[in-house]
Amino acid sequence: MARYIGKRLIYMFITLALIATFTFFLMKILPGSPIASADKLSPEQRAVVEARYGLDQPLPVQYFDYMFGLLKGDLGISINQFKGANVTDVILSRMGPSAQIGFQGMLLGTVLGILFGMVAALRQNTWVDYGSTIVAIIGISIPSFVFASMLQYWLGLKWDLFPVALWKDGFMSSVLPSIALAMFPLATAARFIRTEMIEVLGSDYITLAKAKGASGSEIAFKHAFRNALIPLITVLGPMAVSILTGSLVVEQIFAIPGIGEQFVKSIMVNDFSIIMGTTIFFSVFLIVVILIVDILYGVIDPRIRLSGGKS
Amino acid sequence: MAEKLVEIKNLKQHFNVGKANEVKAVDGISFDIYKGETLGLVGESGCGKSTTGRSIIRLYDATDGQVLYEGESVHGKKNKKDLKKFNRKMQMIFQDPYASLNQRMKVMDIIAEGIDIHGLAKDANDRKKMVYDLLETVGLNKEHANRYPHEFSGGQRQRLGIARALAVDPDFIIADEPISALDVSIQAQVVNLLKELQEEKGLTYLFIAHDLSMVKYISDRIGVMYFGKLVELAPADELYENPMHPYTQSLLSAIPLPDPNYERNRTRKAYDPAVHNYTDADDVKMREVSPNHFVNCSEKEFAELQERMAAKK
Amino acid sequence: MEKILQVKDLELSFHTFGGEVKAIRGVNFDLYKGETLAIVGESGSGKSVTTKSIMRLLPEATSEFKNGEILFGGRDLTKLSDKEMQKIRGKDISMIFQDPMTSLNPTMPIGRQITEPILKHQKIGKDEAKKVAIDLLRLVGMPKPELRMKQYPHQFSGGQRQRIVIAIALACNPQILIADEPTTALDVTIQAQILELMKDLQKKIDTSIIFITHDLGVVANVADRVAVMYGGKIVEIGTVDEIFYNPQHPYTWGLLSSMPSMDAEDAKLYAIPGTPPDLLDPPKGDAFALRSEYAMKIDMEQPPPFFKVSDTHMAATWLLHPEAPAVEPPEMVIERMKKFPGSRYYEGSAN
Amino acid sequence: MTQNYEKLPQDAFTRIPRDTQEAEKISKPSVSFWQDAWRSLKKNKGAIISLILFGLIVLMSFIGPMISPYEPNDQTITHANLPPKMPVIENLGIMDGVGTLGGREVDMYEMKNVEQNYWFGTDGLGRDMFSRVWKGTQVSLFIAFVAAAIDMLIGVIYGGISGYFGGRVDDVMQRIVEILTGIPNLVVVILFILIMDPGILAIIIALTITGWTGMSRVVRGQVLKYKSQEFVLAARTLGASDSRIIWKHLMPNVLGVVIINTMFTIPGAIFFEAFLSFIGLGLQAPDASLGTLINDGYKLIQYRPHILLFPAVVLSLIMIAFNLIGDGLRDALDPKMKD
Amino acid sequence: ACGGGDDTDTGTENTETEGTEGAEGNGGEPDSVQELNLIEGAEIPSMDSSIAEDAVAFNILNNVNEGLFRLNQENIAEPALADGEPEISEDGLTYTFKLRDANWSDGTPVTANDFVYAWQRAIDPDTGSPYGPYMMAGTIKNAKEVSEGEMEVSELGIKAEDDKTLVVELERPTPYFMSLMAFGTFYPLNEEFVTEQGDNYASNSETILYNGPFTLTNWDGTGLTWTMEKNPEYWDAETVQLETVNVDVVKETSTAVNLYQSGEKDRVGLSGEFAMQYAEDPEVVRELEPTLFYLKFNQERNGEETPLANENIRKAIATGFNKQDLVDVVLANGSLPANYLVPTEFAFNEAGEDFRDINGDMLPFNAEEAKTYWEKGLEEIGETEVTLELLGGDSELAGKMDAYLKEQLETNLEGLTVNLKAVPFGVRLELDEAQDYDIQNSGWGPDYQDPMTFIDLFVTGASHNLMSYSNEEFDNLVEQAKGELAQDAEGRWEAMAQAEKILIEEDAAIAPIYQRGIMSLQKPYVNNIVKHPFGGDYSYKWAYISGKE
Ligand SMILES: Nc1ncnc2c1ncn2[C@@H]1O[C@H](COP(=O)(O)OP(=O)(O)OP(=O)(O)O)[C@@H](O)[C@H]1O
Ligand SMILES: Nc1ncnc2c1ncn2[C@@H]1O[C@H](COP(=O)(O)OP(=O)(O)OP(=O)(O)O)[C@@H](O)[C@H]1O
Ligand SMILES: [Mg+2]
Ligand SMILES: [Mg+2]
Repeated sequence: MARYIGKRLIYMFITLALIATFTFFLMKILPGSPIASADKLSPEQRAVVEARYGLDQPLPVQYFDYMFGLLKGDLGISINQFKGANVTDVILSRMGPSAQIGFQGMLLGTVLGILFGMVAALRQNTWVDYGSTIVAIIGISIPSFVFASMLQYWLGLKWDLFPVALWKDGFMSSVLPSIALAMFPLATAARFIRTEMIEVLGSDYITLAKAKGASGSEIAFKHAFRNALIPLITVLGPMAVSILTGSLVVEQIFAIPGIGEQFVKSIMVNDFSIIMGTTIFFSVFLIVVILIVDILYGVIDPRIRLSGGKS
Repeated sequence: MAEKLVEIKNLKQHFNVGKANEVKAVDGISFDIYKGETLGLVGESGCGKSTTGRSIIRLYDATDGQVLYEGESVHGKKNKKDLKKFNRKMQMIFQDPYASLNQRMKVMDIIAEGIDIHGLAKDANDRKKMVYDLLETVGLNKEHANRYPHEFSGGQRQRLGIARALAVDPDFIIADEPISALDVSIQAQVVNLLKELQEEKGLTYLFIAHDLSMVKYISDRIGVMYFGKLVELAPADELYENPMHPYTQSLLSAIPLPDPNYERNRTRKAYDPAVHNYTDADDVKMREVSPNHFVNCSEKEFAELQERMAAKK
Repeated sequence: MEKILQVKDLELSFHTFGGEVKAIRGVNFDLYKGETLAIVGESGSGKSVTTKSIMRLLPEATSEFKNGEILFGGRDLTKLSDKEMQKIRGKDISMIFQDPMTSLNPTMPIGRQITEPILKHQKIGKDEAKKVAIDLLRLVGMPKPELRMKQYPHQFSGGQRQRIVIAIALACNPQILIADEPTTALDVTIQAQILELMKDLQKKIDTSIIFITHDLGVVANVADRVAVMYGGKIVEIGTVDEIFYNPQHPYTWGLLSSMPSMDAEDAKLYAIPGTPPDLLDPPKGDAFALRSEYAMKIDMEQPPPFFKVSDTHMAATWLLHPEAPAVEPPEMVIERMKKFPGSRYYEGSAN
Repeated sequence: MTQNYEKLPQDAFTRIPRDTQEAEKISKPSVSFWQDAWRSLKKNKGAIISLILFGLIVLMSFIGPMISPYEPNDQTITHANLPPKMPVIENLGIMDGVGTLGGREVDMYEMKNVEQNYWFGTDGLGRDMFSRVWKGTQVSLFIAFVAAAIDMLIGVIYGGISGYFGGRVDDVMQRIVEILTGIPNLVVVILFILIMDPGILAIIIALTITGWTGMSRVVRGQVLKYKSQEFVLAARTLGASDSRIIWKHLMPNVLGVVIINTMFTIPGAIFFEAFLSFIGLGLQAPDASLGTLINDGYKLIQYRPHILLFPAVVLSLIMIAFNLIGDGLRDALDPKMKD
Repeated sequence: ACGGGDDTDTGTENTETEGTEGAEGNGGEPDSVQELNLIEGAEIPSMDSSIAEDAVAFNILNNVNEGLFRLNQENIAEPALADGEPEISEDGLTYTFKLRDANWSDGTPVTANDFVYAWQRAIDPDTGSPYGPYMMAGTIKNAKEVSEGEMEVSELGIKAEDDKTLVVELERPTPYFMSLMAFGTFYPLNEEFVTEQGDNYASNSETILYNGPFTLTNWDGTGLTWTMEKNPEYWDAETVQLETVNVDVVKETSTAVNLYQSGEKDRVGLSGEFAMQYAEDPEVVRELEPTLFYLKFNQERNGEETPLANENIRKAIATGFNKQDLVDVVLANGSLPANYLVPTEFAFNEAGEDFRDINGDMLPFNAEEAKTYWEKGLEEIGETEVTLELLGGDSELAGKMDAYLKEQLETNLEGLTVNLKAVPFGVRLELDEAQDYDIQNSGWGPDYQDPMTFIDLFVTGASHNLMSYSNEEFDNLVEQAKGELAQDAEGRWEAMAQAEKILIEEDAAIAPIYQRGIMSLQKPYVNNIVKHPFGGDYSYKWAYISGKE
């Protein structure tokens, strides 16, 4: 186990290095200057400012500087989104709210989604099934910004159940954004679980469980559920990351100081170091999540042995 | 004795070599297959029968050892033409009649595949005719050519597999448990067909199965495998009458026969590899105990077996 | 002998996209206490459906009881509620499936899988149930059962898994044990072990067993009585000797002749030609007629009733009608009949 | 059972010869795998309704802009922000041209002296929403289809090669995919849109650039599964070349999941385009897509809900349709669902 | 203040706005709770006055710090830290300021050296300040040379004669110099504090010293929220009535509006659709900004003349779209159709007359005339059809506006095809610089309170010209206004008006579209928020709450 994780960590570093390289050069072909008032400055003035951030160096030098800094855990400093701020600090300061609503959203979404999916599978081809399918599909059919706006307007403004926006009232502030974020995992989980449950419910060991006299709910929860979970786990990992990055819409609408909306802003204003830093942060997150997912596989399904490694 | 068609020399097939999960599926077996005979290969599940068959026909690259077909080595680097030559002479029938037919292809195309690959048909009409003939040969009719595999019953599907193998007019057919997945009542159809074809075309078979009664019925000689090794090889009747290796004896004793009276009295013999008490010094190999009857044994066992043989006589 | 289960005029259909599959078209049989009834017949003849309908394990959405009743302990199982059925399953009637690889839950330790029916049906605690499970494992010949309780199915070999399935089925000492091709996936040596095991256990707890298989060798080994199914019906039923040594139905003849016997010489095997009937549109008369070389005109028109051969032996074929012409069974069958007192060809009586 | 033999006609017991041909007959009509799939798909009500619905939407996306008297990009600035008004339906009290202005309900058509009817109303520039919605549908579907097609192409080829050749090739190719998935695709997409000239092409390429990895995984999995199946081995023993095996044997079998996967990538692409509109990287004005229309509309949700309503409904219908068709296909193409 | 150059969406830049009308409020008695809740459209990138280059930062700087001068409620620069008007030398090149007694928020006095330090820091190339060189070069003596590293910072034209006397030397006479002193870049910095903090300076609200009406609190450097609290150390603290100003960054206008309606916020800027929606609302306040949007006509692309090199083609386009409809329907936010370069209500002479009044409207919309120009132009260039690319911002409003322009131009000018190209700001800059566009929808906000901030954009070779426009007469007029006429207010005024006329009416070098207006919702109990045409957008110094309770 430890060896396996060690091996995975080495892979992770290689992957990260490649991602960092890729993003770095992508950044360099990105048009525009990171200096906000670039249009006002004469070329000489601009050169002076760029030199200040090391942007006048030849590309290879910049690259190795960056990678070397990365090794030391230094993500550089922000050029214009938060002038001079340490990128690591920026990301850390924005992490909390994103993580909170992301986690709550995922939790709510997956739990409800699993329930929906199970009910649908157990009542296959009945109105319950169709109903939950439709709900699930509608969940992914309405763009999140529309959905979030509607939540804000009705639950926030009209019914005054939760704060309209802003990150001020602790948990209460996180409710609406979490609900908005939950829709996607809900729909995904519901659909995955449904398909998988139907498959699992048709398998021999379920028939055997029935033959033992197990009741419907025992079959669903004790026998089928765990086996139906594996494919879901696979998508859950990347989904967690997409929730985090994807929450930019929700963060923007609910004016939450999260990493997603900060990231988009940094792209819009060409803040190289922040874009790079956030990308690397997301990648680390993704890779770690995938690692966790792989470990979870083994936990959920004893047949999948870690040392065997699965692709 | 007839001439040798296939010679298998110290064939080894290991999987995942060098890894923790290395499997020595076939671990050094040697035997010959004579022209026109049926050699049966039996043994418990997972003992390496299929792997042997697949290595012979080059579906796997052998880890070690040689397979000679009419004196020519099958393995090793080959140009396309040579490969095709072997492909025409050697064919295989697979265990699972469902999985061995491509669900998305029509029977016509499945059977004609070999014809297409080797360019055996002059034109489309010729191709069609060849397929119809093949269908008839295996007891189906030409209407079936336009159908898809899932429309056939298991026995019919297996016959399609046979027709496909016959399409390239092979001399040697490896039948890997061609009847295990079939119903008893259908098994006979297939076995009869195989026998008929052998008589008609002078085919040579390597017939893999674990159903000993069927193997005995169809084979001239039978090899018994245990854990990647051949443990006994003898003419079919001889093997049944005089099983010498304890594993063969155990295997034979385990076969239930459709005869209640016999069954009531049958006693089973268990096999424990420990009975051999082999030591590193023992030179365990195939030895010819009586004419054409080979047993995997040590020098000491060999002596005992010969004594027993003599006593019997 | 006490009848523990009676299946009467059972008819059952599946509703599929293709139409109504008449999988069972009138099945009658009784099961006696302590006996082993083997059901043989080719693939798709309705063996599994028959037994699954006893357990009510068929998909409710697509299957439908058309007619008949299944009496167990005076109750008609076809009419019970799900709750009541759950109490019977695993306790009074339990089942072993064909494939040991797939009939165990891969993500549950086998210990829990065995204790599940015990906890469900018997009023005992977890620890005690564990003890029972360990005993069961020991009973089915599993070495070191205590250690293996926590292991998962993939850590066992095929034969061991099938033993575990048997242990589950036996957990509550059922009155009826249904074994649906319990050894088909195993090789002969392991098959032999399992069969011996089942017989031993039957002696110990006096269960009635319904044993499904294609393999006549296995039937000869385990069965007291045999039912032969074809096309959704039982076509012949009798004691094991009657079926093996005095078969009456041409399908049974076909089955028996297509088995090569160990000592038969290289004659051509008898093969039943053709394919089984399409149950979407079953033939009007005798379902086997198309494939039978003994077919008569009536076979095309009217399904044959059961004709009594002896008190324990019945067969559904027009050949047994007094007016039917006498036919010569295949040679191999004649060979068998020669051994059976009371059969036409019995040689013992001749001398 | 009583042994009570009824009297049967004399000739009832005449022997009839066995007809082996007849015995081998297959009574089912000959249907190809796809016909069979189609048959079971036809039984799936949801999928069929969806298919029809989707057909209608495609149809409307082409004829919609034509049957409307207005061009999608024509502005009649004096007719800006009119609510929907459709003859006949207006009598039901909906789509009757009444909108709120400063909190009062007024007939906007009367107020602005508009004679014509705008079935779906107009937007802020006085453009006809009806033709814009359908034009936008066309554009969205186009983007989605092209993205899905490219996706399919790359994904299938990549996954196919990786799975088929296996070993080191597979190892390397899978690591590449891993890295690609390691980069959050939002980053890649946004960067590509920024680098390229904006427009449909940029969006399609951006959608494709990482989109295919999912498909390639699915295809690889399938190829891995099928390549050791006996029918492939059979072809190999017949001397079939790699390309023959790939094209004749593997691809047709993989196609099912490819189609199913596409059914889900198409709505995904439409959605992503909508999302790009939200962050301002969507389509170039004045072209509209469902995404840009929804994005324009959601801000006016309290004021001119119709601007959001129609494109959102069409989008939802497309999403629902594709999902249900995808589900239906999955069932129909699943061999386990067969008899 | 800084460029309205990027895009036209008010969502991010100047969310809150306020006109002089709004400042009047209901004029009742102030409430006991003086708390104002506001919304900002973007984060604070930096609170370091030397580094700042964006609207948000300058707006806050204007409220928490103070320079020599400050724009008053009438938007006239009046002495702030300066103790009265400075002494100006005969040649208009040397200003001597006396400082009043004022303290930093930590109690230390503000000295002349604080100015010297701040200015030197802003121009020092090591600081990397974009705005320092931009504001000082060409104005403060030696600024350009210092910024390019050719001279020592000490040679910059600023000296502290003593703690309370500051002498500034200029490069050339600058009539609007006083208003510059209200700009953030020229604010003082406490040297001791700044050096002590080092890199940490201004990284959050604790690491800054304040000398303005308010102090900043609760700002963590990257967050979306901050507070301004009344600064007791402020020299004019008694004027300040507000105790607290709570600010949150909300980027979505719909969210902002919802927050306003829920009562959490007192003021919210309305962009496009929302402006339309609330046009009739009694709580709406409108005002005009001195930000102008116009079409830039590129006369030479990739070394080749474009059709836009033809004057008639340019005129045709300039007169070929209906600006009134545009502002009424498309923008609907109180913007004005612009037929001029220098915005209205921006620059006034000593008599208080608007610069705008001199030239009035030039080249207004006229479809007929446009058609005539167009035909003439086509004939001159010998084409019947012309395809032009219109480069615009990627914001929604920009997209909508460009779509409108396309439709208008294509309808009114037969044979014209306009292709829209919407790109993000960064890309647009690059294309602009490479002169790789035909027409560009562009905007400009003033950097100081003088028509020149608009006019000198278009002299030959100016860094903002980038469209190959060149007119000697125009260049000469600008030169005169900056040089010989610098101290002749009237003559200078005339020259600039003349230049504007040449640029717009004679040459149609650019086509003005509109002058941005801003609409906001503001609760009736909010009074006296002052909107400025440049520098910080707002002053809360005079604002108060009345009638909320
Ligand atoms: N490709 C492979 N990689 C790794 N191990 C393999 C592979 N193919 C076969 N084996 C292993 O080799 C051994 C022999 O397998 P093989 O299929 O030859 O057995 P068999 O005798 O044909 O059994 P059966 O009767 O079940 O078909 C088994 O343990 C099997 O798990
Ligand atoms: N769930 C189902 N839906 C539709 N048809 C079914 C279903 N289950 C079984 N059938 C059909 O019922 C018939 C009898 O099937 P059954 O499984 O009982 O056969 P069997 O005798 O057990 O065969 P085998 O030996 O292959 O197990 C077959 O034609 C089968 O296709
Ligand atoms: Mg095998
Ligand atoms: Mg069965």
